[in-house]
Amino acid sequence: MKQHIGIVSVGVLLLAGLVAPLATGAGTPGFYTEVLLGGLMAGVLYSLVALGIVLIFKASGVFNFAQGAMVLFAALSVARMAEAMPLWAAALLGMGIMVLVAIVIERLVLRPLVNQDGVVLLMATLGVSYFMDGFGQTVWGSDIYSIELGIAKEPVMILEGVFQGGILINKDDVAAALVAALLVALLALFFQKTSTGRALRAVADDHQAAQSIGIPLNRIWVIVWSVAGVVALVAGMVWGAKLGVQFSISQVALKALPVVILGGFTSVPGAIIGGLIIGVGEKMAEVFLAPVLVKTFDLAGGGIENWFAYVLALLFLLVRPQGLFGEKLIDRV
Amino acid sequence: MRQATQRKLLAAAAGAVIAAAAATASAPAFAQAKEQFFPLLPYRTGPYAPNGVPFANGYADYLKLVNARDGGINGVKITFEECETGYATDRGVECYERLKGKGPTGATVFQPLSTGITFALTDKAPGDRIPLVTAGYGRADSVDGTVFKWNFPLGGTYWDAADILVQYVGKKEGGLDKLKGKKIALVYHDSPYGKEPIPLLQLRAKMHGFELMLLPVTHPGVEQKATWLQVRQHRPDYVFLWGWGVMNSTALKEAVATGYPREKMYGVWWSGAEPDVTPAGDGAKGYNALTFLAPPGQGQVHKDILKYVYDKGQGSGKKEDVGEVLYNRGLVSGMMAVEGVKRAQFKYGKKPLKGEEVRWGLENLALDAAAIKKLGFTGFMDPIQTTCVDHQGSHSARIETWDGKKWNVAPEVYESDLQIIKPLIRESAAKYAAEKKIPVRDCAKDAG
Amino acid sequence: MSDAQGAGDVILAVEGVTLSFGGVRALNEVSFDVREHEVRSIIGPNGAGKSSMLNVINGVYHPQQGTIRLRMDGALREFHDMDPHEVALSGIARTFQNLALFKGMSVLDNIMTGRNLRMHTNLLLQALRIGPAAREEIEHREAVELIIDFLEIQAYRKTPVGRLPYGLQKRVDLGRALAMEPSVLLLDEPMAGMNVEEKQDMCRFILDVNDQMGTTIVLIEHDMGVVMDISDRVVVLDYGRKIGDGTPEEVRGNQAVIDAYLGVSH
Amino acid sequence: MFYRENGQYKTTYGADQQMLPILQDRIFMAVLLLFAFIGVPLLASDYLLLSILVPFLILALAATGLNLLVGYCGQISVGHAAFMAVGAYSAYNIVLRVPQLNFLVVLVLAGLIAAAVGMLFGIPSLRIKGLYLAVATLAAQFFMDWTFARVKWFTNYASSGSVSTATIDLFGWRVDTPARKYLFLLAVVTVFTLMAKNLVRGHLGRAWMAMRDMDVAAEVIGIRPVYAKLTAFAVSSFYVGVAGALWGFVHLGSWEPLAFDINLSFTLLFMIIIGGMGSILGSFFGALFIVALPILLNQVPAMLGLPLATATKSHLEVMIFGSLIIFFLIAEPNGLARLWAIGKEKLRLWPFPH
Repeated sequence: MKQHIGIVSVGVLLLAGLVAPLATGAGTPGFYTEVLLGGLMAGVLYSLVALGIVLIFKASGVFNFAQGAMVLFAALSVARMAEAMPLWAAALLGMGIMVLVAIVIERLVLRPLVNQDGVVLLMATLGVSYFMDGFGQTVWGSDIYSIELGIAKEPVMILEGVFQGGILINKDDVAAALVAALLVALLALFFQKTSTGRALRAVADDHQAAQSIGIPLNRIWVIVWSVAGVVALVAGMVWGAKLGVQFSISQVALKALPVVILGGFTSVPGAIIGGLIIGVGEKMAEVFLAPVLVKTFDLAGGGIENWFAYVLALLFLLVRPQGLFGEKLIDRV
Repeated sequence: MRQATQRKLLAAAAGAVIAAAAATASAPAFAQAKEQFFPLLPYRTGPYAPNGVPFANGYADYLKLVNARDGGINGVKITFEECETGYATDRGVECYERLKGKGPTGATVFQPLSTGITFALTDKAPGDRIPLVTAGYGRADSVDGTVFKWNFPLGGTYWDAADILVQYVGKKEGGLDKLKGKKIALVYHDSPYGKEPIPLLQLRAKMHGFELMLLPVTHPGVEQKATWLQVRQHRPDYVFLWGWGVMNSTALKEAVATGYPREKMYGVWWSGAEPDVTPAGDGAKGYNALTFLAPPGQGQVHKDILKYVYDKGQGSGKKEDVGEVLYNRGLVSGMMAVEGVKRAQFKYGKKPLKGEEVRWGLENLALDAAAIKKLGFTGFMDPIQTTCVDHQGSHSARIETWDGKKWNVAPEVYESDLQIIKPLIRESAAKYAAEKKIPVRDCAKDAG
Repeated sequence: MSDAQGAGDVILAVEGVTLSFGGVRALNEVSFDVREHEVRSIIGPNGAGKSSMLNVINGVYHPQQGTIRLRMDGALREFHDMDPHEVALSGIARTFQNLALFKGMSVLDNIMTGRNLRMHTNLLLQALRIGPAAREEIEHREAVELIIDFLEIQAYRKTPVGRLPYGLQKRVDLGRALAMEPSVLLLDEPMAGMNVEEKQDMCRFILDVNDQMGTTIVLIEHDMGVVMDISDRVVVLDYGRKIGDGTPEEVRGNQAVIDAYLGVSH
Repeated sequence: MFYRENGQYKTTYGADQQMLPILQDRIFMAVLLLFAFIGVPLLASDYLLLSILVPFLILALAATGLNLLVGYCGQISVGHAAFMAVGAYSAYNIVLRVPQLNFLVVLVLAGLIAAAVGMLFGIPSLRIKGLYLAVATLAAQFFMDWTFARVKWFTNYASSGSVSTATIDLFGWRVDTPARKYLFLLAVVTVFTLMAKNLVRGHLGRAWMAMRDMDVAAEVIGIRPVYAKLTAFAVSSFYVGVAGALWGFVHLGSWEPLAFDINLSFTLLFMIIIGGMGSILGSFFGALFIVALPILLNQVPAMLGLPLATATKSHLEVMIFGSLIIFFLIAEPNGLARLWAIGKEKLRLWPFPH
């Protein structure tokens, strides 16, 4: 019961935060909608990174700190290879590279550390992340590279009749959202319809059961890390097309941690929804709440979106440690 | 068994590391060679690498040119060493400590290309008696040579930049008084660099009655959605961009995405190079930026560099990048350091000089149009003349506009209003002197 | 046998305890008492709820219904939703079925942790290790050395517990609990996985503790021979219910107990 | 042959509880300290003092602090640079506002403030652990970074957001030359290391390790988790806060919030992984390793006549860090400190290993 009160109060707070700007007239409905959309778009990118993390966590219990580095590595590979070949070929080749990365990580990192504590594995992936950042930049260079998806960057004005001032929509944002949706649908298909996918689900549910039906755990890890690598590739391409492929991509991915905490470590829908909540939450907070804070406390500028996600996740943790969609954790003696 | 071997290997490795650390500790004594040592603090990695690399290449190429073409500075050969800072202050300090004692006479002059590192080194340079050249960045108040004896913000500070931008948009509006009621947003890198222009802009805002919106962007600057939503919400009349590295191109992309006209965006001179606009593609068309010295393009000095350095396979970067905005700025920075040494050689003799001797040279720099022409820099910089009181030497800048392919520099030269800036500098420098308990130099007595 | 001391007053009373996880009832209205100085055993087939019972007494689990009373300062007091460390403070110690030693620490340090609840010097004094802190450390070291001598593990003092053989680890576990100088000692299968000689040693230690220190003992054990040998009274649990309670002889004759064990034992 | 403990009998528990029970170890430590206090300042160059030893000592102190929390108490933190920042800014503000205060007092006060903030962010550890705790410490990291960048009072309304400090003056002894900086730090670090060593040997240290190894069992034998975890957070943040104040005042001289960003947190974590979790000595090894590696990478290839490009070097550096982390986690989870112990063990048996 206590749990529910916590959840409800968090929900009410979030909703109140959502409605407050409208109610207080801090922005016009049109502008409000734009902020909402902006948040959703940022959220899509978080979701994509978090998705990779959840896939790996579900199958191997490893929190992959290196997902951000994988996004950067994949994006760098595609961007640099696309200079010499068509984009689709580069993307395909990129997928091959990510599978290779998965195999190497499984052989050199996961296999020797099997059955280790979660925190040890976390730190190992931190090592992987550093290695990949350095390796990627050594191989591919450290400039800003661009990935051209061939979508116009100029925004379009829509719904001018409905809202005063209309709403600006970016085609590449819409494309990003579509790609993300498509990816999730493909993953769902993969998990529901293919035998490998079903095997993966079995592992997620019960490691021993999976082993007893004869699926080698090593292979499963390779597959899962490959899938996560492909997800990273898609995230990297979407992100890279929007903001350019550059070292900093790897750092923004830190935000995926609060996202999976919010959504639950083992829930794919949780990763998506968690990402969207964080994305919307931090943009709303930055645009509507930060100016108020700045005025009240005479701060040197806003920027609360830097910590908003983490603090939100922290507060959420205190009322519901398993996340929105995660499984309840029981400590056994 | 295998594990035991592994452990042994590890132990050996650990031992080697410690031994080597001890070895590097006792730096070998250098023979008194006829060499002038230049420390370089570039950043070729990290989020700021795209901007750090061309600058570092230009700087290094100029030093190579002087050796290859002139056989050094009046016969004193230049040696140099790079130490990667990654734009991080603590790494910068470590690099400074590492390089300051190298060469027969120690480091000649430091140019960290980072305002954060400049702040840290400003405290250290006086103790080590090594000058700092911060051409176009660093502390604005360090123009005042009576307090900042060792700092040389040659050619321009952020207060000049901000002042010129306000003058420029005032002129566009038909007079500074027309700025009343207007809104100007400062989108800035949230670091000492980005914050530096704020006091001047606040002063100007009060003078002319325009509203100043402050929109900080957190390092490294890839997250700007919320910033630009605020721009869209408040629709400022102008946006001043004080970005660096990836922040600049991101800002332009976000401006495109939120439909803010690029024609109303004005960048500082660190937000107006090729890596800043090319990632934004066509979206960057119409965007303006300041350029204080060294516009893009090639002149006599570039021909020499291609001939003496690149054709011999000694170039630091790619041949086609010679002449980029930041490359040229590195070139000019290198040149001014070398000219500082040359000037000092007049006084102290044609031999390797100590940092404090070079400091005198930098304080008595006089590069007129003829001198600039002789160096092959005609069209790339304005004349510059430093004194004990004025460590800057030049207060002018131009406006350049990106046409989608290249930067076009408008011919008008703007001068910052010293009436406004000087009192600010004096006040700020005095505060610094009081905080650090530094005695103020009397320029009439203390020429050296 | 410890009849010599005679059974004292009730020191621990479990009354109507019910514990469930989700829909599963691990314990169902279990009641029994423990008298001072006796050896009280809890037996039952696997999954009967024995360890859950100890966890409830320990405060690791909080039962949905029922109370637990413990004699403190001469009177039985109910303790309600106590946390494990509070239970420990009131004089109940425990060993674990699956070794729960601190594997990163030496034998000595493991046993020293048992003294922690009696050590009170503040942080600063400890950091400086002067005066009271140093004295306290030595005082408790002396007490721990007695236990080490008693358990005959002098040779392993400074050995990390992880490197000891299983039987010795069990002794360290006992030593850690003894260091708390408890009035009631809960032993969760102290002889599981031991060979005959080791079991004999362990039996001797348990009886010596009971005899010499007067500690009341609550024992979970699978080896019926041992249980029947050393217990004063036995509680039998099956599927979370109490199905028998009495002296070893009484329990042995109880039909419900025999039925419960038929499937499991011979 | 000479490293033997034969014939060294302990007749009292006090003697047996010494920090270094073996005579040769005590002699070694005494010689080392003597050399560190007298030899090094006489022999070392300014560069060695300022660029290696000064940051090494401060980071070793910070790593020790982090090790108390992560290595001894088993609570992960990926945001410890935030507490360094708290220490640094506290010290700055205390010096600014109460200039007559002795710097040693300032140091302790700064540490105490950091400890209080550390405890605040440690509260979630009572309910959550592992990954979940990582997010709490990340929140600390980003929130504190933001606070110091935004709340103008902390930087005394400096328009640039950068603060700078005057030279430390201890009873008229100015800590300005490299040798003095080194000596001052060495003294502070020696004292704090001794105290840390005492703490982990005392009952509080055992409580921390018990929480780390088996938290339920620890509670059952009477250790209060609230007390154990929060003291670990407090002591750890205290150490790190003191280190932060020293980093700002002695090493940097002037700094901005970026000096204490998340990368520093990761660096501290790497130090204790490589050096050895749950080992004070390991913190020192780890700090030395991480301070020395980039410098070696810079100089060794050049000595061997293989000059590397600046970019390659720094990419190589992160690659080596990354691989070493993985290597140590796999091959020697107890880090360099364990290798040291094995080496000593071998020496004890030498030359007759059987």
